[in-house]
Amino acid sequence: MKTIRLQNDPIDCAALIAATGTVEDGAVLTFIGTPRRDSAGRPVEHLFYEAYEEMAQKEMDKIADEALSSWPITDCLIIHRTGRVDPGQMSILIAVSAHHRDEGFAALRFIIDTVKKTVPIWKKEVYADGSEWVSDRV
Amino acid sequence: MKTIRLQNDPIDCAALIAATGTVEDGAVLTFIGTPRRDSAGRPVEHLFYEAYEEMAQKEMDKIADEALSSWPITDCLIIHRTGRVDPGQMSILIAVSAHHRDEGFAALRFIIDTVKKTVPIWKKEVYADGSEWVSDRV
Amino acid sequence: MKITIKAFASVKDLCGFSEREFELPEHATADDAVRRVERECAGGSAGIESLLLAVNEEYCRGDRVLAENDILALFPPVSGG
Amino acid sequence: MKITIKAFASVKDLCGFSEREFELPEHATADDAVRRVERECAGGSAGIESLLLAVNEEYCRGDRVLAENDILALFPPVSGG
Repeated sequence: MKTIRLQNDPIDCAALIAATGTVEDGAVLTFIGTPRRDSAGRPVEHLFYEAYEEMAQKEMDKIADEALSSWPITDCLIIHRTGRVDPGQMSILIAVSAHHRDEGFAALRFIIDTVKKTVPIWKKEVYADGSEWVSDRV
Repeated sequence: MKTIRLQNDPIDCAALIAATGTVEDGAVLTFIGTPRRDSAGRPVEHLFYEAYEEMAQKEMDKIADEALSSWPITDCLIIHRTGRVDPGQMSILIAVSAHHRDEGFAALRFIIDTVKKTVPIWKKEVYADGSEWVSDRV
Repeated sequence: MKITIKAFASVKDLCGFSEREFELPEHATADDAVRRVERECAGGSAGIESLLLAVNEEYCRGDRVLAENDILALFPPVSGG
Repeated sequence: MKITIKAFASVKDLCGFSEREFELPEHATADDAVRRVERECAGGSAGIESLLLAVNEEYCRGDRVLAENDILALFPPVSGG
């Protein structure tokens, strides 16, 4: 089972996690990305995420399929915000459910690392006096 | 910062995650444990968690302190249910927040592994026709 | 000397108490206390094999020497999470 | 032949368009298209250096031969998450 989505609206973490295979499985692991409040000392007012939507959706689908076929996980969720995201809000939520946590950790790690490498989404930091595309990855 | 708690009431995952260092940090990683619906083919009606409460609280505190001093994480949350827990409910929620996800993954992994080894809490599976203490760990 | 023994989970079921006071000789160890519980409450040693021990809420080994008013906890391997 | 070029993020800012049609010779490659965009829109090659390419929503290399109606996307290294 998988749920893959780009959305403009805030991420409803509780509902999504509750829907992630909690009944069948022993462990749900999640990664939540949140914009930082400052960038090298410069206060960030908000972020703006631009996506190549059709391709981003396809790439996230591929990542989920690869995770589901590489580890015995039963559920995989990837939700990424687009548009304006304020500090304190979530920019991305990834969740996997697995009977055993080893597999859950490995799959979650693969998913977030690969999302940050291949999914065509770009982040712009907006400051009081300008804005800048973020290029160097954590 | 840390929040360590044993509680009888259901875990409000959304509120807890929202309170976990989301404003300052780049990544929040969570582990959610959920009782399985069956145990070697035998349907589990619910679980019952017994804790040596004073000592469990101390051991969870120690684990959080060790995680906070071993990795540059800024927040650490460990909430464990006691008493009756139904399938589909969370038995444990662990969350850490970190500027960088490597550190978050390592700390989260350490915490869940150590909780399962050292915190004096025991799980009893209750079936339609009896119950059994769970001893072998996943 | 007087000590309190607490028992949890399957060990509690086996011993038939969750908390009880025992009178032990000076310098008795945790192992001495366990043997006493096995003899008096658990009908022999079977069943308390992979027992874990804690004194005053800290893990300890069987050779730990007990003191007046210590709280000794006996429990099986933990299974939380 | 006619192809559509899409540009994203900093590359879009540099090129001044998010989507535009271009007329290219048969057998033109993705690299040929990039050089055309650099010349016409970006005032030279500086700035589109670590460019990523995709044709019809799949990553490709610069030597990819384009076909009529292809959609070529030009964008900087991704920074989502």
